Amino acid sequence: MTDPILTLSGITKSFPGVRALNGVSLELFAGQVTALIGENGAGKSTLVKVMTGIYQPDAGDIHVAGRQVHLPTAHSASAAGITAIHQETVLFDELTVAENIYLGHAPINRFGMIDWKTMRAEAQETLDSMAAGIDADIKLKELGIAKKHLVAVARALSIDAQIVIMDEPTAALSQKEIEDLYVLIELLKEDGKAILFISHKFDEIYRIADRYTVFRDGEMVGKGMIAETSQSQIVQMMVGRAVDQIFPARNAALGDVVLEAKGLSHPTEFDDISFAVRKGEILGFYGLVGAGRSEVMQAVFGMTALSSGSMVLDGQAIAPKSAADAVDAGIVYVPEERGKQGVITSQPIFQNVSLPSLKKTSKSGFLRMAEEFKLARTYTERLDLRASSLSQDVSTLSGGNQQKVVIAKWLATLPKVIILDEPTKGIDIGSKAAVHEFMGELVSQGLSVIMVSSELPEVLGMSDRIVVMREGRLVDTLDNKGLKPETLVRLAAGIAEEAAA
Amino acid sequence: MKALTKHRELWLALAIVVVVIAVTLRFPRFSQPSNLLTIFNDTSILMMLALGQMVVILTRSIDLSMAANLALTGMIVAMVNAAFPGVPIPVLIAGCIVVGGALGAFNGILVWKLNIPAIVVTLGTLTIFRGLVFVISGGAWVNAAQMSPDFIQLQRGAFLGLPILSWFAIVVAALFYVLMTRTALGRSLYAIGVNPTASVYTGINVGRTKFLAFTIAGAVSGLAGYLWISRYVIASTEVASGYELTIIAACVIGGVSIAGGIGTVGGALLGALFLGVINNALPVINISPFWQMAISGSAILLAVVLNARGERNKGRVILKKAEGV
Amino acid sequence: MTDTSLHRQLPDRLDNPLRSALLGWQTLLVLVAVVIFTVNSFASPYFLNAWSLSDLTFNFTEKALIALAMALLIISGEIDLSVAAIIALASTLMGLALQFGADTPVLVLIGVGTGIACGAFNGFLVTGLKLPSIVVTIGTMSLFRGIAFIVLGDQSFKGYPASFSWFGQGYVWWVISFELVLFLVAAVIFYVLLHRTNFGRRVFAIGNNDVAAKFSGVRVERIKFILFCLTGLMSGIAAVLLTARLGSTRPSIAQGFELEAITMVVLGGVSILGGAGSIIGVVLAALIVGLVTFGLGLLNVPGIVMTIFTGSLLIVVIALPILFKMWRQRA
Amino acid sequence: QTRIALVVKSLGNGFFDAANKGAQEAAKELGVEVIYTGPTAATAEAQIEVINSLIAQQVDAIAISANDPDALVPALQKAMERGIKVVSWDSGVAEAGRQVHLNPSDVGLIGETIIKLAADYLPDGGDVAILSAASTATNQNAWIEAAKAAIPAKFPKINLVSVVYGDDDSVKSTDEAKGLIASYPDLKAIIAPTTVGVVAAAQVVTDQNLIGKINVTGLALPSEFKQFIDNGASQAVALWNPIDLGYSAVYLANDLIKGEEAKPGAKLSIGRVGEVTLDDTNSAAMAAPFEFNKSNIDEFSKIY
Ligand SMILES: Nc1ncnc2c1ncn2[C@@H]1O[C@H](COP(=O)(O)OP(=O)(O)OP(=O)(O)O)[C@@H](O)[C@H]1O
Ligand SMILES: Nc1ncnc2c1ncn2[C@@H]1O[C@H](COP(=O)(O)OP(=O)(O)OP(=O)(O)O)[C@@H](O)[C@H]1O
Ligand SMILES: [Mg+2]
Ligand SMILES: [Mg+2]
Repeated sequence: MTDPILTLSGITKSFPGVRALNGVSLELFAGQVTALIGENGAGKSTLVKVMTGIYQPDAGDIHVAGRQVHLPTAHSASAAGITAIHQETVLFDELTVAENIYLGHAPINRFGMIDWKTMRAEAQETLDSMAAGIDADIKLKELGIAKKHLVAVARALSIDAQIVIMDEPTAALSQKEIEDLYVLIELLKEDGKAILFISHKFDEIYRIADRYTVFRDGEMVGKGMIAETSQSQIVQMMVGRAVDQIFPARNAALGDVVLEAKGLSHPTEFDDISFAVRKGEILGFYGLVGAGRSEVMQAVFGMTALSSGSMVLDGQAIAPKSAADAVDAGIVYVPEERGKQGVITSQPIFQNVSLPSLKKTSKSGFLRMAEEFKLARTYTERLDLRASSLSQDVSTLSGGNQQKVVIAKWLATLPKVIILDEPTKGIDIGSKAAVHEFMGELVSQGLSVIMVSSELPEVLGMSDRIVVMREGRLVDTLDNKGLKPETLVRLAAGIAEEAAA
Repeated sequence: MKALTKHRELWLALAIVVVVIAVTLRFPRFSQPSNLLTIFNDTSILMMLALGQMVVILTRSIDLSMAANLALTGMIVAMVNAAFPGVPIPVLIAGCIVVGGALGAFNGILVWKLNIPAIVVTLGTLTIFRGLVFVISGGAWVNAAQMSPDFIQLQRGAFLGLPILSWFAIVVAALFYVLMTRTALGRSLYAIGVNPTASVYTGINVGRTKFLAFTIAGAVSGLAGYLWISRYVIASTEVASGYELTIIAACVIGGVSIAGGIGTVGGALLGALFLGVINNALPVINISPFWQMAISGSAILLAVVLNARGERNKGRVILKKAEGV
Repeated sequence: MTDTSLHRQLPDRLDNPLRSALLGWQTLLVLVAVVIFTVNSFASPYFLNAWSLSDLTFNFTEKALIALAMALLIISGEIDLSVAAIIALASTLMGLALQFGADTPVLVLIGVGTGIACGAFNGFLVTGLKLPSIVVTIGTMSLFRGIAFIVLGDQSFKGYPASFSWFGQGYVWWVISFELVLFLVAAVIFYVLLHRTNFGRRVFAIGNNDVAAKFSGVRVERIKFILFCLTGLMSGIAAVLLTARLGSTRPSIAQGFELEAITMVVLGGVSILGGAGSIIGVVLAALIVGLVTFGLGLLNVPGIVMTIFTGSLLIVVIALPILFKMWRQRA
Repeated sequence: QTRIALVVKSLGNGFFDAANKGAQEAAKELGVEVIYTGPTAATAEAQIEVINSLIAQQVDAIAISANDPDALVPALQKAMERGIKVVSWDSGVAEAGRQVHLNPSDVGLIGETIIKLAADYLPDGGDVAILSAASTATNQNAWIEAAKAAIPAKFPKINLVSVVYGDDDSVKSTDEAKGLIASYPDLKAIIAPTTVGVVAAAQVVTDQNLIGKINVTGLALPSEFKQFIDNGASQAVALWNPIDLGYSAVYLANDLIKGEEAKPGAKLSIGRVGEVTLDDTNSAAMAAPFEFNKSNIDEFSKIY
């Protein structure tokens, strides 16, 4: 067997409050695809950032082709022959597609000036070779999310690297685009490149990967050849216990319809979305990332203006024009982008919790800190928040605990409907179970929960009914009784039943 | 609306033409080539400064100290010229660029290494630089009689029918055009304004690039220092006082987004030219000069409103029918 | 199932709030103020004199009044560069009213009303049209002062009644001027508003993260609009005081006040990026600026040289903690 | 020791530096201390801060050239209340804000002189325009009024087409001068009764190759203006002697400190310059403006 072209050993990386990577190792081989597998928050993306010079590891060595390298900057990583398609699209809206592909390594003419003509031509060539159907001359902001991902792929290809990392490259792509990507990956393999492929989709992994490495909670827990390992073995490694025990059993006692939405539409993001949620019900929203579920929820929450559609809450028509209106009406929203939209970092926990409830804790507009602390303590302790004090800055909390602060904030407003957008994204397994258990508690107390999730087990394990969305449209609403995961995946990805069968 | 955003420069140019025509209707001499060239020449310094400011604004920063830098460099060069009339003018100009660049680099270092917001840094250096003008000159003015004839005359000479001052603007504009469109540095300036995080992923050193932007703005201010002093033949503490905001106004009118990442050389030039035309037109058509300030204020507001309309985020565009690609 | 008594009791806070306040910015400012005061007392025999100290306050009260409101605005993540122009316009309109025979209460009403109206205009452009405040207020800065120039042309208004002049020249008791009393009262009001009310708490939230604040049900636009009006109001009040103190109006009045007010705010420890700051800091910074300029004035140091001190003070005071932290990290 | 503050519109101005020369000369003669001070920017607010610090220093007298006739009144009244004598000179303060005002020259005489400077070189008459300082500048406005009054009777061929304001700012003055030239093709002379404006106008005429076509004249400092007499952009300009002005202002202030009473008709000594008589607004005129042309500019440009 050949030697690995890239070897990582003993890599450790900590963030305040989290050890994201703990002495992990990884090997990549020329002409082979290695899948990196692990739950959300296992440390996969962090490792990618270490390999591409964005983060500096606290400890550990990186060897490329047998030689030790240091990667202090993103530049040094490309110089060492490593390139990556990152999980978040890190591109430039205001620049053209061609430039997005070549920024930082643009072709240069005799005078040391950027050679736009060559750049455009080569960019177009790369895009065409991927059958992307994108004009290299337009500005990136004119593309949709899927096409932006293709541009990111093209950028990685334009760097003539020996090691190509793909962090969930297919998450936002349609089936057709995914097929094209597979072809590309085959070509790269033939070229002798080493590929690191990160994905949560097992069908994909089994289709294109040669090897695998599994991470759990920042540690390397297993590796081997895909052909020699069964899916259930890998899942066992990933989760560390049997999967089907995670979700709390609950006997649903559904009441009347609390919130009913009819024909919600938006000019560019979603169209004709109708659903209803009952007292004591968990309504799941499933779809591929980018299906527009978050946009719909933000419209229900008053953050996005609707072009048409109506909503009825407890028999009364509502039309929230702002989040404040929605909160007053009794609808609250736990956003997906926790850092940006959920918590106010650099403010203490208690102030985060009391913010929407200030009217209750204050006296004729004047703050009463004692009341705020009381309110914050009541709800954070119910959620078993782990912190040193209520005055701790939320930015120093771990992701799961930040999520708890956001949920506590909303529970304190005594809402009727709580919308949870990817509630367990980036949360460790322990907290995840706690959040799930807590959701069960919420509905048993008579709340209605809408849960947006891209994780199949979570959707299937928690929901009473499931709404499936694809490309901004509602595909179907299903009762969660004996639903097969494949059914949901097909609906979400738009694969016809008979074609797959 | 879409066309407007695509061809922002075109529309601005059109606005300038409309103003010129309107003035010409009341006062035919206004649009004579000689007068138009005069306006261009009068606006040359502002154009150069606007370009320097644009580079900084592109990186999501702002330089409030440009006018003070200009005054300080101008005073230094005037005093050197008065004391040593023998020093050749090109040497003086090179000196101005170096001194101005060094002052700009000082801003840049504070922004880069200490991570102090640009507006705070330059608010501080604005007062420091201007105070230094007074300190080094002891408050005395350097007047025409103390300056050497070459010092005064250089920019007034003509080449191909254009005053040398205009040529300075043209050359600087050309250099900026090349910098912004043809060099890695220029593209990095845009990139870190559009998306600083993505820039890090792309291997751009954000802090260092900002530092260079401030240095460039400083160098331009230094050059403008010499040109200003030799144009108005007086160097005093109050030179170009308050001008920093005019420079920013020119950029804003020219479509440079204060949020960074958007702006072109052509836009900045036209923004400056627009202010120049207004300033020249008002006295000519006998509108009381007291109207001038309100008019340029309204122009700035109009420009931001129009630019913002164009920049308005289209959202993510999930629906296929709306994607439009 | 879950017994609440099993939960760990979260303490309100770990450290003593008094201790953290003592280590904060305000202590640094108090120290600076004391040093300057001491130096001044030794440097000039005329400094320690009730009337001198009273005159000193006139150097900063008007700007400091604006700085109080500006502090809230900057904490919320916005800025207003048009405050000096608002003074010019308010003063001009007061002068105009005077020509039509308005008496003192009407004059004050017009000055304050103009301020609020200008602030509301800024607020509308920023929150209603979603424009960046720095650009909007650079524009309105020219617009407001421009209107003052159009109205006033080449005249100046004068002949304000004595009852009006009292606002800028009168003393409430002994050497305590009306301007100083007004400033102290305003400082207390702004302190309570920012640090002791729901409104202030929301201002901080907006400044730290206006998206998250909006997602938390804070009416971000409305609060920012109010803050612009408040800044306009304080500029209107400053216009009344300044006009009364000068006893006349010219369109070029109050030139450069905006940068001085912002300097006080930033020197007072308010983060220009929003989200942090205190009124006590701003009051101390105003005092420091006043002490520096007056102290140097007593030594007949030209005003422009004083600005070197304030400019350096601004950078040094902000850079010091950063340098200290870097140095500690290295060690 | 007696201390007299000489407060000027703004520091760094050659004219005021010359006045300070005279003031120091008077200080030596009288055995007093003269504090030379002023703001950097020529604004009333800045001057008030200077006045406040002088009040705190308990100087004996303030001799001030004002940036604004009205805005300084309250501050100067406060000074007078604290027993400080106040004299205004060059650019005056409203009567309530000072005890004596010293005009550099007689208003009527200056108004007539600036028109005469233009008319002398326009035997056939023609269009002239005035480029003034700030629109609020008291002295300039008074001279312009006097000039207008003098034209019909004494210079019937002169046609004053426009008065514009350059605010004593080089850039604004330059723009205004250009505006005049563009608007009035037949313009024969620009009269700038301000030292900043006159330089700007002469520079514009030089730059636009209009030497010989447009004559720039007005009030100018010889040292700053010499080159424009030399190159022909201007035939002649005039000015009073700022050295004498500063000298006289200090003398007047000292007279008041000594106990002389400022009332209409009072005769006060101004040292070697002579003696002035106060009119019914307690103002006095120092001397007639002095004309500089090719024959004497060299000599005077070395002095101030
Ligand atoms: N910049 C950061 N600051 C603090 N914590 C971080 C940071 N980046 C990542 N983490 C934490 O490190 C852990 C690993 O995150 P990482 O993004 O590597 O997970 P992942 O395996 O890529 O998950 P996913 O499948 O959801 O993409 C998580 O707990 C995350 O919250
Ligand atoms: N057009 C886009 N440009 C850049 N990033 C995008 C775009 N669309 C989505 N993203 C990012 O991709 C990630 C996943 O998208 P997100 O989950 O928000 O999609 P969505 O429309 O809410 O769909 P869903 O919630 O159904 O997955 C997010 O981090 C989001 O910021
Ligand atoms: Mg990841
Ligand atoms: Mg989502």
